Amino acid sequence: MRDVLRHHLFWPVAALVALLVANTVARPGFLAVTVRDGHLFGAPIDILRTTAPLLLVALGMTLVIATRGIDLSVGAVVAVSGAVALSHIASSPNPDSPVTVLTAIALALVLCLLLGVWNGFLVSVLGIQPIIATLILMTAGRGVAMLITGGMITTVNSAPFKVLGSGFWLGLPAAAVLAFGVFAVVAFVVRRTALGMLLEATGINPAASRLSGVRSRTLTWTVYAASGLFAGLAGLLISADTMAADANNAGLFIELDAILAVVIGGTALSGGKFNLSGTLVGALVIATLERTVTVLGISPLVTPLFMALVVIAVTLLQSPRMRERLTTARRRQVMAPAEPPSTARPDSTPDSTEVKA
Amino acid sequence: MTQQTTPPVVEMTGISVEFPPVKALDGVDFSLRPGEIHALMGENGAGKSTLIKALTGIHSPTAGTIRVDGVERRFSGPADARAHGVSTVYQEVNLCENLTVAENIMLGAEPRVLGGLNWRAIRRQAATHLERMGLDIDPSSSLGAHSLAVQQLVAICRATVGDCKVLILDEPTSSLDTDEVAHLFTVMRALRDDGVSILFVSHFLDQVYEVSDRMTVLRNGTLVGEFVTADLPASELVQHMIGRSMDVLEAAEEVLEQAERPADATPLLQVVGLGRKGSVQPFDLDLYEGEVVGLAGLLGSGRTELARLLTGADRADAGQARVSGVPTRLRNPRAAMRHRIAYTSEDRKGEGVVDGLTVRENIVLALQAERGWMRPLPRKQVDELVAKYIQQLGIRPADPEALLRNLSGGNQQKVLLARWLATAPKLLVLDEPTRGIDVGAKAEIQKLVAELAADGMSVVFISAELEEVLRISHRIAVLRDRRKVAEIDGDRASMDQVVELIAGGGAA
Amino acid sequence: MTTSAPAPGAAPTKPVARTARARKLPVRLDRRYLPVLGTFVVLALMLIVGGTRYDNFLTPAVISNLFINNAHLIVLAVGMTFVILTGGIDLSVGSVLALSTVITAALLQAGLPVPVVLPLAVGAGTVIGLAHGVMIHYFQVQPFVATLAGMFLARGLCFLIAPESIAIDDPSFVALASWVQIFGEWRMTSSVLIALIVVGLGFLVLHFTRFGRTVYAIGGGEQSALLMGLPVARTKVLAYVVSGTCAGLGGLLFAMFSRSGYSLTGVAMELDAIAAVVIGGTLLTGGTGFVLGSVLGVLVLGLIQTIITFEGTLSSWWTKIVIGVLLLIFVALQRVLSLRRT
Amino acid sequence: ACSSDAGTEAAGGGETAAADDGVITLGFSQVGAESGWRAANTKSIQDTLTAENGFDLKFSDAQQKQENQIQAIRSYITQGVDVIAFSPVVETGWDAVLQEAKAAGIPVILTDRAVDSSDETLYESFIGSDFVKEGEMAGEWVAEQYDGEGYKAVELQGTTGAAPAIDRKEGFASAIEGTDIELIDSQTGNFTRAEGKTVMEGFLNAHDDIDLVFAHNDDMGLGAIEAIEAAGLTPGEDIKIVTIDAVKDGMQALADGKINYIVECNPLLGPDLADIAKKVLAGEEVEKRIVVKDEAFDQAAAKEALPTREY
Ligand SMILES: Nc1ncnc2c1ncn2[C@@H]1O[C@H](COP(=O)(O)OP(=O)(O)OP(=O)(O)O)[C@@H](O)[C@H]1O
Ligand SMILES: Nc1ncnc2c1ncn2[C@@H]1O[C@H](COP(=O)(O)OP(=O)(O)OP(=O)(O)O)[C@@H](O)[C@H]1O
Ligand SMILES: [Mg+2]
Ligand SMILES: [Mg+2]
Repeated sequence: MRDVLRHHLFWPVAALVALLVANTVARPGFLAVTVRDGHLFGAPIDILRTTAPLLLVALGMTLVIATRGIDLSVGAVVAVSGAVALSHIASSPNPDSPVTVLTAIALALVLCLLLGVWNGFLVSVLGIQPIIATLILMTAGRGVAMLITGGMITTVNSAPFKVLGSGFWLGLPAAAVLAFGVFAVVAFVVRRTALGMLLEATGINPAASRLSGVRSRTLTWTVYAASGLFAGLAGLLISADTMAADANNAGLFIELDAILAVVIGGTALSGGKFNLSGTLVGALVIATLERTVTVLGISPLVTPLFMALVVIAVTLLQSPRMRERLTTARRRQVMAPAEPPSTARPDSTPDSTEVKA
Repeated sequence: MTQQTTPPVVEMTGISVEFPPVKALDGVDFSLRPGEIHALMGENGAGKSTLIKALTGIHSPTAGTIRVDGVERRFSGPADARAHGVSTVYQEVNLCENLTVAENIMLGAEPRVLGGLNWRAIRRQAATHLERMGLDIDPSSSLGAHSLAVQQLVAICRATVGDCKVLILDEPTSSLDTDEVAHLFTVMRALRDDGVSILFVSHFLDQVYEVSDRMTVLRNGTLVGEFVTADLPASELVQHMIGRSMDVLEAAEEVLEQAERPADATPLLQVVGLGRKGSVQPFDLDLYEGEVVGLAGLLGSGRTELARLLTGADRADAGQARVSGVPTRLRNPRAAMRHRIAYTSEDRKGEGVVDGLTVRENIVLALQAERGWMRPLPRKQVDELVAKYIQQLGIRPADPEALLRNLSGGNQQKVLLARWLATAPKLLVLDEPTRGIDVGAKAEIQKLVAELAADGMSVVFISAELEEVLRISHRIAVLRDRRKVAEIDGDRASMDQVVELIAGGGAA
Repeated sequence: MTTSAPAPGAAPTKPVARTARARKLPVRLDRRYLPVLGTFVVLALMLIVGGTRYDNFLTPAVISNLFINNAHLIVLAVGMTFVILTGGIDLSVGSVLALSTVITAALLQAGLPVPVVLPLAVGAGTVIGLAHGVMIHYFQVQPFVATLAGMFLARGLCFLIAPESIAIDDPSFVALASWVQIFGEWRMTSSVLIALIVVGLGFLVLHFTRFGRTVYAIGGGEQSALLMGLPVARTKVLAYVVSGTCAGLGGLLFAMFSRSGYSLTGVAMELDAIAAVVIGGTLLTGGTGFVLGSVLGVLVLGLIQTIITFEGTLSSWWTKIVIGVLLLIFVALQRVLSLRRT
Repeated sequence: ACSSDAGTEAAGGGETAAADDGVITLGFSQVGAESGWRAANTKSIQDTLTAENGFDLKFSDAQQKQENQIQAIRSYITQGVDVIAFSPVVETGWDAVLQEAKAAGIPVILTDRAVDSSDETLYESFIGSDFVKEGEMAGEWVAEQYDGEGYKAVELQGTTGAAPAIDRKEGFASAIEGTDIELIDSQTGNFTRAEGKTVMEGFLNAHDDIDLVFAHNDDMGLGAIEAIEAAGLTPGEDIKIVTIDAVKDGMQALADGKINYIVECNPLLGPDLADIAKKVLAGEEVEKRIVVKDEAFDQAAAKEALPTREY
């Protein structure tokens, strides 16, 4: 039991379960999933679909954060991606042709990859602090998106594109299949190859990594490019969701949600050890939280308060001090382990410092 | 001794500290008397640093009592300890590199005027303290600009500021050269004569014998005993520490063969006029297979910088390098690694360990980086490799999944060594590889270096301990003022001769 | 090379370190000042370019307005500097600023006198800052998350207190807000005065108190600071209290500036504050930076906005793009300047 | 107050000269570009206040920040423009800067949104829609159509605390008062399509029996349509939809039968603004409040109007 309680995913998962329970209490049929036309329907399926873009963005964000960085520009990249894809479809004579749609998707993804490369260039080559480097694109990116759409909301009707938003594959929402699929592939690649470890080494001690022959600069560059690409993919899902490219609002504040998802998932913003499964749970928690607000009928006036309380509860419960209390085993240290700097961060791999029963 | 009768300043009884599952200290007794220099001895991971941290309130013991001046106390942390006259210099230099030297010395005890800091007085007092330590550096220079050794001395300066009854020095001498050590000892003796009790950790037996009055020996977290230094022969001490006899210490020289190289051999690495502005003057150096080249020099003489140029850690702006006769540019560590050149930095904390990763990950890091991320080492191979080095170097705890930050200083150093040995280098540049390593392990490492050389590896060996350099090297390059001033045959070189060259007194 | 006096009885020791030699050369600018200097130079360049490009640009009125319009941001940036110097971050300042304006407006509307209202509004910021500090230090919650929660919380409180915007017409508050000193064409309002006082205080506290130096030490390495026996806990908590208080005060200045309280004020203003601090040469990793740099950072952001207005023909999207480009030019130039000299 | 004196001094020179050359320099500070409606509004202003029409337009986008707007207005004052016009981000907080403008002798015209000020002399005129009225019109239509059928309605609110959101909510609520239409839930969708969709999904999860959606703008309504369709229901039939704005996409959906009723909120304020600005500068009396005529469309009207709509 205590092992379960100490697992790094315990509190995020507990939060997710608590939210689902709250919803089920308020609405007994909440967890019901029905099958219609061979597709699954229901609130849990909705949650999976709304999680999809956030999950993609959070995936890129996790990798960036592992290298001690941060990417504030993802929201703007989301907007650019939607703007490019939909403008292309809207201007084509044949919006329903798969070729048009595929070209649009390719165009958008390539551009977003380039935007990511640009961020990576600023950070890894020019050595600009990540928060400022990506702030530049955060501001300018939305301008570019608006430039592309002319400031209007571009709306299209294109059946193949719409599949990304509300279509179904294998009975599940296409968006969810895509996002979770990409997530799984990336997680597999990162953990089955040495990429994960090299990223962590870069994030924890760049100097030592360089001397050990790790291509820190290339890696850093790569994760920003990846973050741009995933944000671009998320942008496609978001714009396909409403079949409209809203340069101003698409992906607004998604960077905060993504960072929150990463942190709830137990990855420290100070870089190093990262935890993709945690990010997955974090993204689900956030999407469920948003749903909960509507299902519980919380007044818009207190929605931010509610969010704050949930975030505070989850993070406090996850905090080392609380874990210590709750697992009842006393830690023998009054302070964080002291020799090398294990600065005060919630330890992502707590097992080694925690007490065995 | 008259002090026998006076009550101890610090008395610790039955101290236990646990980092489950590790029991770092188990019922250890320790007492420190007024006006003595007391050495704390033990292997890497024996629990010396932990005992000190238990005293100063960083770790809270699960059992035992601590009395300071007869009053039972549990300090809440270094600040509290300091307020009660217990100042500590911890094993890793723990100062703020972003601040000036003066600030680092005076922080927390700054003189003030009108409620604000009096910068002039701060600098003046800091200068006084520096002078007492014999450090000739500008108090308003930034600490980060100084070498580790200087930082170490500054840390000691800091500890002696204010009302200090007990001074604790955890391996203060590991990055100092002989002169500085001698100087530090003078200062320590002066402090002792002023009534300060000093607790002192070192792996250098001769130093311990030179300066300490009594010693306490720990092994594996338990107390072996307390001894009067003068009454305990070194061989017995070693036996107490490592539980084996002294013989191992002699091992290195037996292995070290005379490197017989054919006259026409091509050097593995040949550099001509290699240099870098502001770092080292252009120098020539040939490194041959199977040969250990020692670098000797004073603190700040440029040994580290030379090593960094050889290994691509810094980029040279003059001169050429040839690897096995082929001209090469050692642009970065990767380029050097491609030619099987490996470098362990002297700055373990800053440029060595990746403290948030496990022992296993730290060991395979360089090997894996070299292979590229796409070709992960098979897990089985990794486990074998890691197990091999843990065993060979005696890394403790012998747990591949332990986080490196939880290892004792000496064990971290061994992990670093393992990281580079795992890449099977042809040229291994070791900058202070034995710093902070216990006698037994140090002998093991020296032996290892000799064996590696015997197997055909070329080794560059840098150590502040001249004796060690002399013992182990086939050839010694001497540096002074960031310039290579001489190259002498290791077997024929005498200590005095090298010292003279280093100091620049003799005609080189 | 001069040798220090060897300690009595010492063996013939040689001077220990030679490292200081280079440092002892006179008039070598301290590297720590370079980023700030870079900011300053580029700021000056921008002013000159603006002055040649637009009429009426390099006038005391425009410069005065630069301060008047950004007084609240200056105060936020000062508080943020403390937090960032410790290696933390405070995302809540925009919301706390809004909360403070809303409290001010609501309480004044309810008829409470100014001397009661002002401390309450600032105090709200202090309390939130304290809560952040406690979460961050004692519960070891990451600053980003703790202050993000604080951001939601403060915004939620704003909506609770004032769903609609509230105008402030309390005569004494209006009098305070519209106090102005005129020197020729230069104008100094009460909020600018307050902001400058805060800057001065921030500078003094950082450089002439133990608290201030401990802030730097923590940024240099929290673990080291702890082992050096510095009061890390107190200092860290206090840094967030300072930031919260500054945000509260900033809210007050904003209320004086806009004479109203509105719950959606200051959305994303924390990013402006952070950007200002970073542009001013402070490292986000902590330990290096100056309050004055942050003030320069605010002026840079304000100047970018001024240039946009003077340009006068930019559509919404070009505005955003131009801000991004100016920011880029700025950061790149600053980077080049500070690299060149190191 | 003292600040006004300062304004005079600061503005001093530039102001008189400009009006003489026949070109009217007008500084316009727009809220931002947060919606399609706003884009149409901006376009209307930029297309009308052209050099041909005798205007030199200085336009700035405040990115939804009041401080930027105040800053822009101050800057217009120092630049000495002839007229200042702006759509305030918030209703309150303009007294000080408007007094500066007044002291500098620059007339101010408000567009789209009002300011809440006790001193009406601070601005010449306010051109814009009546948000409460819009809400009422929507509510009245709903009451007329569906009263007596026990409809359960949900509301997609605009940005919490924003004037249009507050006013439209109020207008709608007052219009359906006394009918048996019950407002069972109300959440903010922030005026955006995406949030409109997610919130509507939530509503559909939370309630089985929604009959009608009232959205504070078309975009949220369009989002709701997506959510309703995704739930396998037919928008406009199973669930009726009423929105405000009448931008092109909304009108299209109305014509397609997916929306049932739209109350227009006219963004084409350019011509009115040009007109008033000229009058003000010529010294003519202008009305303090110019309510832009807002129409309302049902499905038939939409089909008719669609081909000729400008936005
Ligand atoms: N924070 C910690 N968490 C877990 N284990 C720890 C921690 N600190 C120390 N240890 C373990 O406690 C034991 C004693 O370590 P300590 O640092 O006291 O050794 P030491 O005698 O100082 O060795 P060295 O000579 O190498 O510095 C080691 O096995 C070490 O791995
Ligand atoms: N960027 C720098 N600015 C100023 N001084 C520097 C800089 N880099 C190195 N130094 C100084 O140059 C000197 C040469 O150092 P180096 O580390 O090469 O000497 P060393 O012989 O290896 O001594 P050590 O015993 O410390 O290893 C050091 O004292 C260091 O402080
Ligand atoms: Mg130790
Ligand atoms: Mg060295």
